[in-house]
Amino acid sequence: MTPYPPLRLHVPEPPGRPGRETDFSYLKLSPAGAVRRPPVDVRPSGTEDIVDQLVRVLDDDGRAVGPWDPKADPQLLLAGLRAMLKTRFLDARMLVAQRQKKLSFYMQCLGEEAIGVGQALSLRPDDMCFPTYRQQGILVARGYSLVDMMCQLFSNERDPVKGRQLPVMYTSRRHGFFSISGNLATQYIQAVGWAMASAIRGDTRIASAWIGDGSTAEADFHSALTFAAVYRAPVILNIVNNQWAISSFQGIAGGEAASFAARGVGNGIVSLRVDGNDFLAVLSVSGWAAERARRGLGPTLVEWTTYRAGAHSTSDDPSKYRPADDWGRFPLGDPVARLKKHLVAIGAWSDGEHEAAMKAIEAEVVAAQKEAESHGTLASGLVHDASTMFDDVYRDIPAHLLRQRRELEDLS
Amino acid sequence: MTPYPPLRLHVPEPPGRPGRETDFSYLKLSPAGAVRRPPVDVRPSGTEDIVDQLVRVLDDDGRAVGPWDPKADPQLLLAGLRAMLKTRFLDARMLVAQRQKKLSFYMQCLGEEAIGVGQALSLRPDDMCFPTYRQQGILVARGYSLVDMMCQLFSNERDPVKGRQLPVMYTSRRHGFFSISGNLATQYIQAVGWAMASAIRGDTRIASAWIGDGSTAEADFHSALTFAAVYRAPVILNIVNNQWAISSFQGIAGGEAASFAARGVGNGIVSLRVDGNDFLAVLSVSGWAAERARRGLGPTLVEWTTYRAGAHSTSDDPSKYRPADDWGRFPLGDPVARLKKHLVAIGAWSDGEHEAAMKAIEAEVVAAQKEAESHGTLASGLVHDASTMFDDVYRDIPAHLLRQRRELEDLS
Amino acid sequence: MTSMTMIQAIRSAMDVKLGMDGDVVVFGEDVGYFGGVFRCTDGLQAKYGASRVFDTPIAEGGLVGVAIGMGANGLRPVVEIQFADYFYPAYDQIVSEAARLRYRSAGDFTAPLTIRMPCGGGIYGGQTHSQSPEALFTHVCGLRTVMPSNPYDAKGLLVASIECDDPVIFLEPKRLYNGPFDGHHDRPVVPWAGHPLAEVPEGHYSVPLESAAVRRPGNALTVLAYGTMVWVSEAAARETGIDAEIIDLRSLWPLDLETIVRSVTKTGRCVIVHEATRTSGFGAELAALVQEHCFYHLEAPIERVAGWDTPYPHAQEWAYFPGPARVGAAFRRVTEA
Amino acid sequence: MTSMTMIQAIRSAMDVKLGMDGDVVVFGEDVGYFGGVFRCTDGLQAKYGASRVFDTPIAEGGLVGVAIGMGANGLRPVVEIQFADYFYPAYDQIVSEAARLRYRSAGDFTAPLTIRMPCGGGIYGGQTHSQSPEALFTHVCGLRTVMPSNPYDAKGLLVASIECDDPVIFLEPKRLYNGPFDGHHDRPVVPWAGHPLAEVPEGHYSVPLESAAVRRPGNALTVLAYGTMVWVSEAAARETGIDAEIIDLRSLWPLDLETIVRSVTKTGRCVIVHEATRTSGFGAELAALVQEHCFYHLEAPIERVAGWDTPYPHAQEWAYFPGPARVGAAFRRVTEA
Ligand SMILES: Cc1ncc(C[n+]2csc(CCOP(=O)(O)OP(=O)(O)O)c2C)c(N)n1
Ligand SMILES: Cc1ncc(C[n+]2csc(CCOP(=O)(O)OP(=O)(O)O)c2C)c(N)n1
Ligand SMILES: [Mg+2]
Ligand SMILES: [Mg+2]
Repeated sequence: MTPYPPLRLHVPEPPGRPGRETDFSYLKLSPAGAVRRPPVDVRPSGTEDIVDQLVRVLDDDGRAVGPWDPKADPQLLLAGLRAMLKTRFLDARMLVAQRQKKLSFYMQCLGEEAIGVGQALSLRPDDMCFPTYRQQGILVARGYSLVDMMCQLFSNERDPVKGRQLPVMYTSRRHGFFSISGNLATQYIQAVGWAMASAIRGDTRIASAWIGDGSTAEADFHSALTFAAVYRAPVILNIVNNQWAISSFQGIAGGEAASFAARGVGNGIVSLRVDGNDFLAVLSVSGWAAERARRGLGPTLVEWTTYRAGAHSTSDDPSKYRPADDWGRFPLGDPVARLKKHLVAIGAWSDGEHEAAMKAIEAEVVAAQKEAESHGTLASGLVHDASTMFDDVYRDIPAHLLRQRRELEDLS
Repeated sequence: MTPYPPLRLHVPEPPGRPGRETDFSYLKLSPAGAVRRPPVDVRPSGTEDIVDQLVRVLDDDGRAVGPWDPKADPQLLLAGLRAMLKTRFLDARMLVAQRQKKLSFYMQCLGEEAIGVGQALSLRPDDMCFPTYRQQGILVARGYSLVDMMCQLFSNERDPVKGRQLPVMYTSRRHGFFSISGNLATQYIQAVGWAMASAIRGDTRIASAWIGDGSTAEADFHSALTFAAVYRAPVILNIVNNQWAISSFQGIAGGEAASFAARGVGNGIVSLRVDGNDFLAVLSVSGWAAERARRGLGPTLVEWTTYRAGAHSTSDDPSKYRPADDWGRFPLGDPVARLKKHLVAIGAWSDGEHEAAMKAIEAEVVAAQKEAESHGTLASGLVHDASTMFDDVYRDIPAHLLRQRRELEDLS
Repeated sequence: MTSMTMIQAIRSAMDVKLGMDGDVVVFGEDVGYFGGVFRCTDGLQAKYGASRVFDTPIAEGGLVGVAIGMGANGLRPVVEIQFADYFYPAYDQIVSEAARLRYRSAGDFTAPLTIRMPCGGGIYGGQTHSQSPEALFTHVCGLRTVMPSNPYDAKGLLVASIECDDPVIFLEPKRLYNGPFDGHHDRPVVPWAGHPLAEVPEGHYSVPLESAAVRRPGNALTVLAYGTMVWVSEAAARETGIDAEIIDLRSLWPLDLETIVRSVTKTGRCVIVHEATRTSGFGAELAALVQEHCFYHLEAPIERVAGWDTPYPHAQEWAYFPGPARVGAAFRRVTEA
Repeated sequence: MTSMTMIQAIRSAMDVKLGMDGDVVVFGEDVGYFGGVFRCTDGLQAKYGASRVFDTPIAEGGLVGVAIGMGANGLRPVVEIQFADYFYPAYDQIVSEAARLRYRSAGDFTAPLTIRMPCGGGIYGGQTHSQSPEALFTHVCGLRTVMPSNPYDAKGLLVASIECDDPVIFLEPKRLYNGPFDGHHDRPVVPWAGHPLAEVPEGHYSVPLESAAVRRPGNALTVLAYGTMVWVSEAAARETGIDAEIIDLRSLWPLDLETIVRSVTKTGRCVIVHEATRTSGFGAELAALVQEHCFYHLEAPIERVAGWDTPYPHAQEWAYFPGPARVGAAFRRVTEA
C-alpha cells in the first residue's frame, strides 16, 4: 500500500492576535455597486453565483452607486442616522452605568448599529423580529421607550420583565420584538415557526430572524434553514458576521472554507452577503428580502459583514485574544460615519446639524436614564417584590408554587 | 401600502402517490461519463459547479465510460457482486424469519446494496464505518460472520450484543463497524470525532459516516458538516438519498429546492452527487474520497442517489403512501442487475456462473441460518440470561445495580 | 358514546379541536399524509388540509422550535414526537424556550403547545422505542406533564392539554393503545372494546388537569401509578388479594397531591409504580412528597417498583418490565412490614 | 502543596492528565487560545499545542458528539460546556449515546469522556447562567455525576473522572471558583487562600468516585449536601448552633449510600439541601432512599431545602438562593419535630 504521512488536525487561526496586526484580506470585498440585483422572484439557486460577493451601495466618497441603491427618501436615512446615534449613546451610557454597578451586565452593539436599525426601518411595524442581544437598534428604531429599556437594564421595580432576566434581554410584543433568550440560536427556528403561522393563517406579516456568526454552528440554525426552505416560510434569515464569538474567530464557526451566506444556498435558500456597515445596503437588501417574503416567494438569508467593535460583554476583555486597535483597521469602517458622509454628500445633512443632533440625543438618553434610575437600580435594591418570582411560571399559580411562596413569605 | 395577497403555507408533495404513478423527472440525471473528475486536491469550492449533476460510470449497455471509470480489477467487481447478492439473500431470508416471529423486527436494504458494499471495498479494513441500519452490506463485504449477524437478529444466547438491541443494530469493532444507534443521525458527528482523533494521534485511518436523506434534517448532520469542515477531518460523509424516510418523501427533508450534496458545498466541503445504483461509480467516488481523506485533504460529502425498494421496516406498509410498483419504474434500476450486466459485457461473468453463484450463496445463507437458529431465537426464548441485563451499564457493576440484580434473582 | 381504542380516542381529541378551533394545527414526522406510525392522526390531513395537518422534516428540535414560534403567533400547535425516546434533540427548545417563555417575558409571549409522544415498553421495541422519560419533564418548572391510562382519559386529557395555555407534555403509553395491558404478556391480548373506560363521547369534553382518579378504592395500602402501571397494579391487587387503593395520577405535574395525601393518611402504606428507570425517576418525587406530608401516618417504608437502572433491553423485556409479580411482591412486603 | 483556587485546581487536574497521558484532549467553546471564560484552561493550549487543547464551534451537541467519536478511537476527551445552562443541545448525545454506548454494544465500544460544566447561581447570572441540572443526569443510567465543593476535591475528583472509563458529568459550582461561599452575599468575599481544603498537591492524586465526605460530624441531624450548599449548611449549623452532621456527597450518582445510611441511622433526622429546583430534583431521590433504608430510625420527616420551582430570577437572586436562613429554619423544624 502507498505510505501515507500521518494525519494532522487543522485548527483555524485568526489572521491577527495580540501583538500581531490583523490581515483583513481574508474578507472578500467587492467594490460598491458591483453586485447584480436579481429580481425579487429569483429562484432558490439564482444567487449561487453572487453569494460570495459583497453587496455594497456606498462608495468611498459616500455616494450611493449601483443596482442596489435603495433611492431612499433622505428623511428615512436621517431617521436611521438618529436611531443609530441613539443606540450608540445608549450603549455608551450603560457601559458606564454597569461600571457603577447600577446594572449587573451589559452588551453593546458598537459598530453594528446599521444592521438592526436599517432592517427595522425596512419592515412594517407589526412584522416580528426574533433578535439576539445585539439588536437593540431595532427597539430604538421602532421607538420603544428608552426609559423602559433602561428599567429592564436596571432590573428595577418598573422592569417590564420584573427583574427576571439579565440586562439586555428585552421583550416587547407591541414593538414586534421577541423575548430574548440567554440560549443562543433558539429563536432562529422560532422565527421560522412564527412566519409559518402567518402563512397558515393567511396573514401578511413576516418574520425577521437573527443570529451571530458563532451561533450558526448550533442545531437551531440548521433547523431554521431546513424548515424555512421546505415550507417557503416568509422570513428573513439574518446572520450578523461580526468576525468574533467571544474569543473565537469566525473561522472556528466554519467561516474559513465558505461564507455563511453559502449555507443558505446549500439549503435552497436565496442568499446574499452584504456590507453590514453600509446603511443603504442594509435598507436595500432588507427591503428586497421583505418584499420576497411578503409576496410568498419564500425565505431570504443575508450574511451581514460587520465587526464587533467592543468587548463581547462587560465580562469580556478582548485585548486577551485580538489586536487592540482592530476595529480602526476594519476595512468596512464605521456605519455611522459612513451614513453621515453620504447625507452630507447629498446635501441632506451638515456637520453642524450632526453636532446638534448628537447633543439632543445625548440629552434625551441622559434624561431617560435619570427617569429610569428614579425607579431603582439593581444596586439600590428597588426591584420587583420577591413574591412576584412565582408568577408566570404557569398561567395560574399551581398549588405547589403557592406553598413555596408562602414558605418564602413566612421566612421574612 | 401595496395590498399583498394572504400568505400561504407550501407543503411539499411527492411526485407520486398510491393510484398516481411517480413522475421521476424530478431526479436530475446526467448521462454516464458526463461529469468531470476533479483532482483529489480540489479546493472546497471546486465541486460547486458539478454538485447537482450525477456522477455515473455505467451506461445503459453496461459499459464503463468517462473519467470516473475506476478501471477496477474484475475480481474486485465480482467480490462486490457476491457481497451484494449475499446481502440480498440475507435480507430476503430474514424477512421471512421475521414473519415467522423468529425475530421481532427487520430492515432490509433492497435496491441500495451497491453503496455499502462498494464503499466497504474501497476502504482499508481498519477504517471505521459509522453506519445506519441500512448498511448491512458493509459487514457482509468485510466478511463478518453471517451466523453472528443472525444471532444478533434472533436476539439469541449467542447474540454479540446480548439481546440488548433491536435486530439489525449490529456492532463489530473488529470489522470497523460502529455500534448502530436507534437514534437517527447521532453517529454522523461521532464519525467526524473519530476521524479528528485519527488526525490528533497522527494515524492514517479514516472514517466513513452514514446518514439517510430524511435524517439530514437532524442537528447532528449540521454539527458533522461544521466540525468536518472546520478541522478538515479525514472522513467521508455519505448521504444515502433513497427518496423516502418512512412515509415522507425527500422533499419534506429539504430535497426540493437543493440537492443534499449542495449542503456540503454550502459548508465548504467538497461534495458530489452520485448514482448509488452504479457499483462502479460507488467504487470510484468512494476511492477518490478515501484518498482525499487519507492525504489530509479533508472531508468529502457524497449524496448517493438510490431508491428504497422495500418497506421502511417490517412494521411499515409503503402501499399506503406511494405507488406499489415504484421501484420497477425508478430510472437508476437495480444495482445488482446493472453490475451483472457489466461483468457479462466485459466477459468476466456469465448467466451460468451467476446462476451457480446465486445457488451457492443461498445455500451459505441457509446454512448460516440453521446454525444461528440452533442457538435460539427470540421466539424460542433461548436468550442471554436476564441477569446479564445489569452488565455494561458501567465498566464495573455499581452497588445499586448489584442490589437490583439481587432483587430480580430473588423474584424467580 | 362509541367504543374507542386509545388511538381512536387520541385522534378524536385532535379531530374535535381541529374542528372547533382554527388555530389548532397538528404536525410531526409522518403525521400528515400517512397519519402517523401509530395512526393517531389518520385521516386528519384529508379532513383539514395540509396547512393544518402536515409532515415535518426529521428534526425534533426543529419541530418543537417552529411550534413555539407558531404559539407566539397565536396558533395552538399539537406536535408528535414519533417515540418518546426521540425527544432529546428537542430538549433545549422544550426546557429553555417553551417552559420559560412566559416567565422570562413576564407574560408578553407565551407558547401554548402540546407535545404528544408514545412512551413505555412492552412491545419489544428495545432501548430506543420503550423509554418513559417523564421525570425529565417533571423537573422542569413551567411544563405540565400528563399521562393517561385509558381511552376516556386520553381524549379528555388531550382536549384539556390543547386548551391549556401552558406547554403540556402528553405521554401516551403505547402498550395501552390497543388494550388495557396488565403485564401478562403471555396471555391473550385484551382489546379495549367493551371496556367501560373505552366508552368515549364523540364530541367535546375534557378531563381536568391536576386531578387524579382513584381506580380502585381500598384500605390496605395506597398505590401511586400512571399509564400502563395502573393496569399492572390492578392485576397485582387482584392476584395478591390485597385491598389496595390504586390512584391513577393522570397529571404527573402539577400534581393532585390532595388525593394522594388523603389516601396514604388512611392506609398508612404506599407503593409507587412506574416503568421508567428508578433512580431520580418521578417515583422519587412521589416518595419524597408522601413522606413529607404523611410521615406520622406511615407504617412502613414507601416502596418504589420501577424499571431497573439499565437501558430497556430487547430480549430481556419481561425481566425488565415491572409486571404484576414484582408489583405484587412489593404489595406484600409493604403490607407485611 | 500550594494554595489553589478551585479554578487553579481544576486547571491543574487537566494539566497533570494532559502531561501524563497523550490520549487526553481538552476542548470546548473559548477554551483554547483564550483559556475559557472562567480561565480554567488558561495556558494549556500554549503548553500542549492546538491539537490537544482547542476551541470548538458553538455547538454543544457537536462537541459532545465528536468527543464520543474520539473516545471510541482511543482518546480521553475532557470537554467544557461553557455554562451548565447550555448542555441541553447536547442532551441527546449524552443520554442516547455516551451513556448507552457500552451497554448497547456489549462493551465493543466505549466513550470515556468527562464533561465539565460550571453550574449554580449566586453570581447574578440570571436564569441562563445559574442552573443546577444534576437531576437530569442522575436519572440517566450509564452516567456518573460528580460535584466538588472545594479545590482539593475538585482536582482529585477531576483526575478520577478523567481516568474513569465511564462517561462523567463534572459539575463545577461557579460561585465556589474563587472562595468558599456560604450564602452570606452581603458579607465580604472570602478567598480560598489559607483554607485547608485549598492546599492542593501540584502532582497527580485522585479522590475516589462514589465516596462521600463527612464535613462536620454531629449528632442532631444529618445534612446531605453538595457543591455550594455544603458551605451554606456549615454556616447554618454554626448559626443555629445545631449539631448537624454534614455530608458532602461529592459523587451524586453512583452514590456512597453507606455513609448516608450510617449517619441517618445515628441521627434519626435528615435535611437535604440543593440549589436546583426542588421538584424531581436529586433531593427527591435522596429522600426516597433515606426513607427506604432508614425508615425505622427516622424521627421526623425528611426535609428538602432547594431552589424554588421557578427559573432562577435575576433581581430576586437572594430570595431564590437557599441561603443559611432557609437552611437553618429547616434544621430547626426537623430537630424540633
Ligand atoms: C447554547 C449556548 N451556548 C453558549 C453560550 C455562551 N455564549 C454567549 S454569547 C456567545 C458567543 C456568540 O457569538 P456570535 O453568535 O458570533 O454572536 P456575537 O456575540 O458575536 O454577536 C457564547 C458562546 C450561550 N449563551 N448559549
Ligand atoms: C431521533 C429520531 N427520530 C425519529 C426516529 C424514527 N425513525 C426511524 S427511521 C426514520 C426515517 C429515516 O429516514 P432516512 O434518514 O431517509 O433513512 P432510510 O430509512 O430511508 O434509510 C424515522 C423517522 C428515530 N429513529 N430517531
Ligand atoms: Mg459574532
Ligand atoms: Mg431515506
